[in-house]
Amino acid sequence: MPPELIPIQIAVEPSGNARPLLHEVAELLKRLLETGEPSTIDLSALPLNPADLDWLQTRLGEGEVSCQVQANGESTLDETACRGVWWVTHRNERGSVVAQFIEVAFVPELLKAHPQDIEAGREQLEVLISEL
Amino acid sequence: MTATLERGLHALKEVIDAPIASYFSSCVHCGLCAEACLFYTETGDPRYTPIHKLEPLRRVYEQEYTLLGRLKKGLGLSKPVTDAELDAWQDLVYDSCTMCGRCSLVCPVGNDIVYMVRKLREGMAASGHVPDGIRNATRRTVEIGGPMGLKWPAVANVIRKVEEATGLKVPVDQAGADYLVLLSSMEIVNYPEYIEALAKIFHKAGISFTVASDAFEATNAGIQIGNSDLAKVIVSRIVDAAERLKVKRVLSPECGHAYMAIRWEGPNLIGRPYAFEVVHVLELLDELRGKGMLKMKSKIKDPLILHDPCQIVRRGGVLQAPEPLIQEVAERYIPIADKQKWNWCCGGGGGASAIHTEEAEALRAKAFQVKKRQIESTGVNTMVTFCANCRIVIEEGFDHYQMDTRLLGLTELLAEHLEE
Amino acid sequence: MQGPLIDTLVRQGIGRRTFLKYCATLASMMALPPAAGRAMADALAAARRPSVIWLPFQECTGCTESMTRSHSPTIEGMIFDMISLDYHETLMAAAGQQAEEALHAAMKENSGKYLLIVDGSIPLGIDGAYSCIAGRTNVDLLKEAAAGAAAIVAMGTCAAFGGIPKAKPNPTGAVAVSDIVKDKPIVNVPGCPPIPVVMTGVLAHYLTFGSLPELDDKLRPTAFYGETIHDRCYRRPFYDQGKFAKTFDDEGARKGWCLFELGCKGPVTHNACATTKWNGGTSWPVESGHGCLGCSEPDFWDAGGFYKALSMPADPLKMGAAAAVAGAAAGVAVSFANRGKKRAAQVTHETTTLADLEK
Amino acid sequence: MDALELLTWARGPGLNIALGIFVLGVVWRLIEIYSLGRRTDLAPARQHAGASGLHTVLRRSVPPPGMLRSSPVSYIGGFVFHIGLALIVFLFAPHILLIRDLTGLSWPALPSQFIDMVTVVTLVAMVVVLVDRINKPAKRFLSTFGDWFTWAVTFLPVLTGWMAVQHLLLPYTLMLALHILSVELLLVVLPFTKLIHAFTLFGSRWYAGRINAHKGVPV
Repeated sequence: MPPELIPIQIAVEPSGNARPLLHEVAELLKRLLETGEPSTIDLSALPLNPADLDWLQTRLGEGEVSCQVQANGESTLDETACRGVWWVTHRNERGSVVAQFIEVAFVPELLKAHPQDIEAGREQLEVLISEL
Repeated sequence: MTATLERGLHALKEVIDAPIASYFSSCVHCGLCAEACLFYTETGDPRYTPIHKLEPLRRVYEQEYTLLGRLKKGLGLSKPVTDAELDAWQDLVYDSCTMCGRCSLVCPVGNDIVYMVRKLREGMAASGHVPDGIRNATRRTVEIGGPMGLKWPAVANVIRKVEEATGLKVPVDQAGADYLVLLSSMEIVNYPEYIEALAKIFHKAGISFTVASDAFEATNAGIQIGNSDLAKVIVSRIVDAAERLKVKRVLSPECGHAYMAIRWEGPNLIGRPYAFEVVHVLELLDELRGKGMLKMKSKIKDPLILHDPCQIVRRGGVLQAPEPLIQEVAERYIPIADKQKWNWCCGGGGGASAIHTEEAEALRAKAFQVKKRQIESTGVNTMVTFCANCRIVIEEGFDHYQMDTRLLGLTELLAEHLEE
Repeated sequence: MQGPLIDTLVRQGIGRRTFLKYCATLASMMALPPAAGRAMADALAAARRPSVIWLPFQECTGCTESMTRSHSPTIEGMIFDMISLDYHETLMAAAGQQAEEALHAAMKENSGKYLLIVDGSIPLGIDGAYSCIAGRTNVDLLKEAAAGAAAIVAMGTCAAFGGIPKAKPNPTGAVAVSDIVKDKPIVNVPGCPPIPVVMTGVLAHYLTFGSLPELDDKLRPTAFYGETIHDRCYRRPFYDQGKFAKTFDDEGARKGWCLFELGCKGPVTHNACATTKWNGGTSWPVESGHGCLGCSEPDFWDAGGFYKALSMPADPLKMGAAAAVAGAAAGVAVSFANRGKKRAAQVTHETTTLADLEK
Repeated sequence: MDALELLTWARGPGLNIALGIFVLGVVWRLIEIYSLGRRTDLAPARQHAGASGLHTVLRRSVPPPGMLRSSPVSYIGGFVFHIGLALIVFLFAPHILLIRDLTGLSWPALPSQFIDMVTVVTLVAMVVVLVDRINKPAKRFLSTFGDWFTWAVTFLPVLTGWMAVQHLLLPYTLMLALHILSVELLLVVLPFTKLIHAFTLFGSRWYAGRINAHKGVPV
């Protein structure tokens, strides 16, 4: 029998733990604006059940930017309706969620290219040009 | 033969039974019985906590009738009950316990503490640790016939006076009468009005009665001292007279412990049921009232309060009769806060009033404060009761505290206002 | 020793973003603050590969299987890229004489610096003869290898606590690594088998911070073993509501209720299964409908039966009935003695007269 | 012996032994007490005994007039901790499971959060009652080693059980083991201390009810 046919469903009610998190996010946004310092909340380190996460995601809403990074499985970095608040989900190669974060930043860390990588890219480009 | 520790312990071994075992096993030392005991509430001395008064009995129970207690005793680990200890306990078992039974009513685990005190007194009496006053009263009752040493000629004299005062005949040793009337020495000496009242009431109701020349005394000091053998001797006089005279009923006088002795302990002392019925005078009066045979010509205008004697009400079960009777004669009967089975003892029951040591009298006076407060809280200065011993003790209390409260006997009060 | 780790990775086509993501995930799993992920990435990138010697004793190879047969090969694979695995009997190509030479070479070359990983328990019965490699007993090998190790990781319940070989009656006299080695830092990574990410987490921590992670009283990394399965179990709300599956196929089981009554050892088992899950986050025992066996706890094999609920005594009714009979016997015996004593007292009663009142 | 071994022993052989001694002790003590018997009262009863024994069993659970005012701590504290203990022992889900496993009997549980609150209240009430025992002259005077000991033996299971559920101080396994061990201590000493009142209380009240009802006094 394929696993999806095993009729185990866990109905879970929101625990109410997500509510204070919104206040936390608001604080972090204020800090971002005042000091420019980005911050991250590790969602799997908090006692949140799937219903809490749903609740949180619905409240924060969907924004304009939606990014995907293919790095050892897909990662999605979506800006929420609150700009500067990013919902970051890391998946492994099988597509299971391995970590979830709320990142409060102008641009999420992962999206930025590392100078050394840029350097490598530039060198590669130069080789490419010289071969033209 | 004399009283010895061995005889005392032997007596305790005889009387310990399942209720005692259950009670001692249940006690959690909550101390609530203290709050129900007037000797504790008025002195604040924790020695007077009722369950503590039973400590020697508890240890005898544990050492004789529990496996662990026997083992401990066998190994020499338990503290034996000694003569010195019983001596030290004498004032707890007699001076500061009137066997009023109020503690038995509050114990949350249901221990009937006064039931146990009665049994402990068997051991105290057999080991000789009894107050002289009660011992002497017992001696007089057994040897002479009554606790005050009253003999028949004196009683006959009082009866003659009663006959003169009322113009009614008081039959003596008359076989076949409905009632054998018992008296207490205190009534004969201090309250002869009671006998007059009875004569009037019987006459009015048309009921035949008699007094027995060899069994006029109702009180039983053997019960108070706690010796069933002597109590049996005393109660047997009444039983013999009643059965010889073939009366239907024996009438217990107002006196509280007399009622306890003849009505509740008697059959158990002689080991068989009676061939007659025992009723308390108030039960008879209430019966007559119910039949419409107790009509009053007038009522007392002054407000009245009632003192319910412990042995008649709480311990004797005459719960319902007193209030309707006093309402017959009182225009304003004021119920007090702790009434009926919750009433507070006068402080001199259970033989305590016979103890005349300085300490005992001082303690009694102190314990009377609860009665004083109870009376004062009502603002009424006429109190009615129906126990000769209560009357004496309360009068003493009034005297001690110089209270101007008036004390009346219920039966006399009724007789006084009886329709001619 | 080769260059920084990141060079190796980049050469294998693993980008910095992948590495950063890996470190963020690892930090999350180790319950480190999110900022530690970045620090870890920086440190690991610059780290040099340490020499690792892996000694197998009385074991079933399940721990190695767990490590290497992971469903996301790159993550755990990366760890093997981070280290120089100089000796591992199961994984190495060499055998016999060559293998032994490799082992001794590695021990000599990296003396005092290598990490020693042990799986399997060590038999002490009949002088350790139950398990020998190249003619030498496990206990000998362990002592020799431990002498030059910087730290020891006891992989799996056998190495950490003795495990199944130590189960009663323990025929081989099996003991744990910590019973033999007393003078080296030891990390226990129990589990039968342990969760792969715990292993990588310990290694990453060692590489990043140059030290072992915080350990509990049983020498387990608190990041993974700090809480019980029960604490983090998604079925915990049902336990709190008193909703329990009574059999494996009843209504409660179908509704995913708590498996406590079916013998789940979650409340007394410290492990991270409930959060990390197994097989790349696919599922874990409780999610698949079976109670926790408590495999990461000492002596789990002898803890009273996998299907026996935790707070249920072995066989009280028989004992109760026997006790009631014994109590009744004692009671009746006392009662006979008591009644005899009381009757004797009553029979010997001497009637009191007035004279007897006097002392 | 580590925590898990201790727990295994406590809930296996330990519980067996404790339950055995408890059952043995209670049966023995009850027979020992009630086989002493009592003489039938030969005085004619004022009224038929009827259900007087049962009435007193029930009536004594209510404070008599005036007593609540004179000893509020004894009554309220006593009520709270006795009812609390009953709720915790009989209506906490894991306890019901244990009883079901022992006897096959089962009933619905109260929510764990509610039991948690009850436990805290019970603990507080027990401490208050202890302080009352120290403060009240009559109580202090009557108190023997047995009174302090039985208080501790009753308090410990509640405290350790609560701490185990709350994951306080010690690891859960060890705390649970200590909880079960403390319950076992309670079971073992119950028949041989004043705690036997949990059983004899009914006999005592029943006797008092019958003896006094014979005379016509509802006590």
